[in-house]
Amino acid sequence: MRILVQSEPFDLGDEAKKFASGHNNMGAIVTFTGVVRDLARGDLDCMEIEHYPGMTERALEKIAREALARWSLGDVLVIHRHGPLAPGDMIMMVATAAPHRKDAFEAAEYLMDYLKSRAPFWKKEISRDGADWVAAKDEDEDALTRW
Amino acid sequence: MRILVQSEPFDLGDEAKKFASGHNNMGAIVTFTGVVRDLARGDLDCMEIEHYPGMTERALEKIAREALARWSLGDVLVIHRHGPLAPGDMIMMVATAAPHRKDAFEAAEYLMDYLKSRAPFWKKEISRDGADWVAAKDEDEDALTRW
Amino acid sequence: MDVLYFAWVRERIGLPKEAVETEAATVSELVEELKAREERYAVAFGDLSALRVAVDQELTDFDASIRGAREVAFFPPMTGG
Amino acid sequence: MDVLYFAWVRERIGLPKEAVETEAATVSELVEELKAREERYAVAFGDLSALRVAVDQELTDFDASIRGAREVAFFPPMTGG
Repeated sequence: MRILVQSEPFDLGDEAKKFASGHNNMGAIVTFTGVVRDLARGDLDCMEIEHYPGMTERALEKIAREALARWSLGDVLVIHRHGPLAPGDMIMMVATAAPHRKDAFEAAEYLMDYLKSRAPFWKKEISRDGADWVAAKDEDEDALTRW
Repeated sequence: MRILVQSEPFDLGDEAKKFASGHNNMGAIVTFTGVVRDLARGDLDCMEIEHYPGMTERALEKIAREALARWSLGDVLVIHRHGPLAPGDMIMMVATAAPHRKDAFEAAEYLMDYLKSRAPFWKKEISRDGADWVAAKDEDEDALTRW
Repeated sequence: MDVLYFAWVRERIGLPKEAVETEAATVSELVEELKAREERYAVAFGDLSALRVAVDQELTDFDASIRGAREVAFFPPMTGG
Repeated sequence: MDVLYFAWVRERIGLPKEAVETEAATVSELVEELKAREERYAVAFGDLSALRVAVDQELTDFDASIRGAREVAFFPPMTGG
């Protein structure tokens, strides 16, 4: 299990390669990467991600440990950035390695669903029109009922 | 849409990076990578992947086009190798880019489910005990009923 | 104990963290004390359904005990990923 | 037309591809002709439920017409991915 909370960018290619090469006899590797989307108006200057140092790492570790307990997995990787990001920047990634694809996919979706609503990150969108905190979506809360 | 059928290795890191950087305003990128697993006895010398040149590309394109039609996606990548592979080698990868994570995950799972049972590849496992064609699994055929 | 505020809760109250002396037994009692202090607290805590709370870095609810807690944090629903 | 064999079908019949002259209207009729040729064909086509067929590189079933087809391929269930 590897959990990284950082302001620095990460390289999806490097991380995926490192994660994949570290595992013996895991037939299936799934990665999810979240990217900053522009606003509908196309004028997003910056997305600022605030987090709760200390609790963030605990919450991500708890989610990752839960995934490792529920599915047959070889390993889990979670990277999440904070601070100011530009449209197109990568916000975060998760990766799962498993003997079988069903476990790798389900665990990655589980990690994402919990990370969305249970890890203490808050997004603020800053454009020339001002700054708005991104509202949590009901559908993200509803997604948790699946598990 | 990019479909590659090749005997050469591919680099998951490079491919994931190239795929991710080529997309504007896709908030979610999912990759799946399949890796050659060793036998339970731990004595796999080689996995030989046979395919049907011509039909393979057509079948993969059809599956990818269907995914693009069913989900809101920005792009799809499929790479599948053939020829002799060693335990730990990467066999194939798919990647999906979408505005939202649900579409990216579902489309990647769809691509994998169809690729498993509808693209003309056959795996043969060669060990000191001989050579065996890998049998199709009922669960892989059953997985298609989900879609 | 330390009381922490994040995102728009932090902006409305005007600070990220403060030390609070309290005899409150639960999160709800602490909220009532804070609301009684100043208008900006009353505004920030006006609609508890829009808020989440963590005690010692574990998500919990407003009925939770804060006896012996070192850290209570208030924030809006999370939007990670 | 060209008839192609893959995986263990190829191994049992002993060749990957052959040109076949036939008046068969359907895949099933073609299979009967091939089975009548030699024991190795009869063995390879012994259990059709273990086989799949493609006509002109499209998966189909044994009732399918092969009139005008350029290429018919027989193989076991696929195991990609």
